[in-house]
Amino acid sequence: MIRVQREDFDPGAEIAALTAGRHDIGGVVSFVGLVRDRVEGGRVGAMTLEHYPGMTEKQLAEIDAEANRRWPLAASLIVHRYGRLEPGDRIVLVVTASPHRDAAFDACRFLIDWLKTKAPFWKLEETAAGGQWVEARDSDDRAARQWESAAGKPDAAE
Amino acid sequence: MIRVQREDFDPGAEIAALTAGRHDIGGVVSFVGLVRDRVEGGRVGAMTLEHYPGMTEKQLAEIDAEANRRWPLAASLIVHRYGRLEPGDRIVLVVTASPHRDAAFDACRFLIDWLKTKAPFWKLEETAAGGQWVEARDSDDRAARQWESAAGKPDAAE
Amino acid sequence: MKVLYFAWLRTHIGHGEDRIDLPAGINDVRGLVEHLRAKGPGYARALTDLATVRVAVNHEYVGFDHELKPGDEVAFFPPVTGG
Amino acid sequence: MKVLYFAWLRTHIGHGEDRIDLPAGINDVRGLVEHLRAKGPGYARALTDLATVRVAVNHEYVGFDHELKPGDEVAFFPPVTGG
Repeated sequence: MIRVQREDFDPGAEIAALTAGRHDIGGVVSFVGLVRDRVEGGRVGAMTLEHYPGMTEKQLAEIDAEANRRWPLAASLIVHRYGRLEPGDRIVLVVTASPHRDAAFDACRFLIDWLKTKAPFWKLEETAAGGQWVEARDSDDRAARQWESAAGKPDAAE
Repeated sequence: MIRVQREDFDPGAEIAALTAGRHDIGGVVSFVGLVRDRVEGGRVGAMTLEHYPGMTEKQLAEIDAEANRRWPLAASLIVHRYGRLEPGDRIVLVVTASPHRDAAFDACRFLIDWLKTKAPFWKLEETAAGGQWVEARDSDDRAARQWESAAGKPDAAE
Repeated sequence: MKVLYFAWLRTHIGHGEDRIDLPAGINDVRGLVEHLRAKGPGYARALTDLATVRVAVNHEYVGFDHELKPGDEVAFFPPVTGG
Repeated sequence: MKVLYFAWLRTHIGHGEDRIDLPAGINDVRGLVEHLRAKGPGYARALTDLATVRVAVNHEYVGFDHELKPGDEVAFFPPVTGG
């Protein structure tokens, strides 16, 4: 499941809803991304997250489907916000549930890594010098590339 | 931080409390372990989780300290329940927060892997044939062993 | 044909959307880029360094050699920075 | 000396705790195990296969060669299955 929204979300409520009434889930892994007040070398105030309505939903749904192809998930959820966000605010939530924890951990990490390089969002930071578009990070590209092999896991983590 | 308790916990409230007022956290990873109604080859009803009061707290605190030595965490939390639990109930919560998501993911997985082989808890499952002590799983031993090297990461996941 | 611009490409161009009739002889993204560059300095600046520009057609990532059809929705934007 | 048993070791022995004065000549965990085995069939059964038994002294994991001191809290239990 995926959702793109301006409003905040409640990670605990989302986790509870995803697992409610299910007795076949052994582990639930969640990732919450938050706005930091400093990035490489400077402090930032708020930011505005722009996105491409339509393409965002399509890309997130494809990433979610890919995770479900690669791992035996009982449930998965991506929630991504857009609009103006302040330091400490939640940006993104990824939740994966599986009978065994390995699949839940791997799938959750895959989803956030892929989302970071595929979902059409752009951060405009409010700095003392005015608005500044955040540049994509090489480390995010590297993180995403390690999942490019067709198999579930990127390396010998088994 | 660690807690051992009979009562249930609220993952969302724990995540929120751990990150409240912090603007230096970029990612929060959580793992929630749940009671499944089936294990290798059979259905189970409720279970009772026995533990060793005193040693449990000491071992969890040591594992938590080790994670904080290995990774630059902004915050970490382990909550483990004991007593009678039914299918679908929460057993354990691990939360890790860090400026960058890699450290939070690795530390969370390390904590649950190590906890599973070091924290003195034992599961007594209620089956049709009566109470049955759950046997330790080889896969848990393997998962824990991959973290035995002194360095943070078990393999080439960078 | 709808052409969309996001993030700093939109800032340089000054607006986020154009309606364009594909001129005769243009049949791929690269051709459209050259057509747009000629529309003014903002376009030229936004589309100078294609190494930093991503393209989507009908919500899917494509390369600059992707063939265009009338009615396609084409979007130009920088590498994404969400999550 | 306090000696504790958990999970199926406790079930076999029939209770979870003994107070024991360390007999002369016993100075490590292995010696204590032999002393306990002689206390009855429940003890003998619980402590038959030491490959499935873990030992903690004062809340820390130790090996069977670990030296014991008066006042130590010793615990015997199976491999853990929490989480």
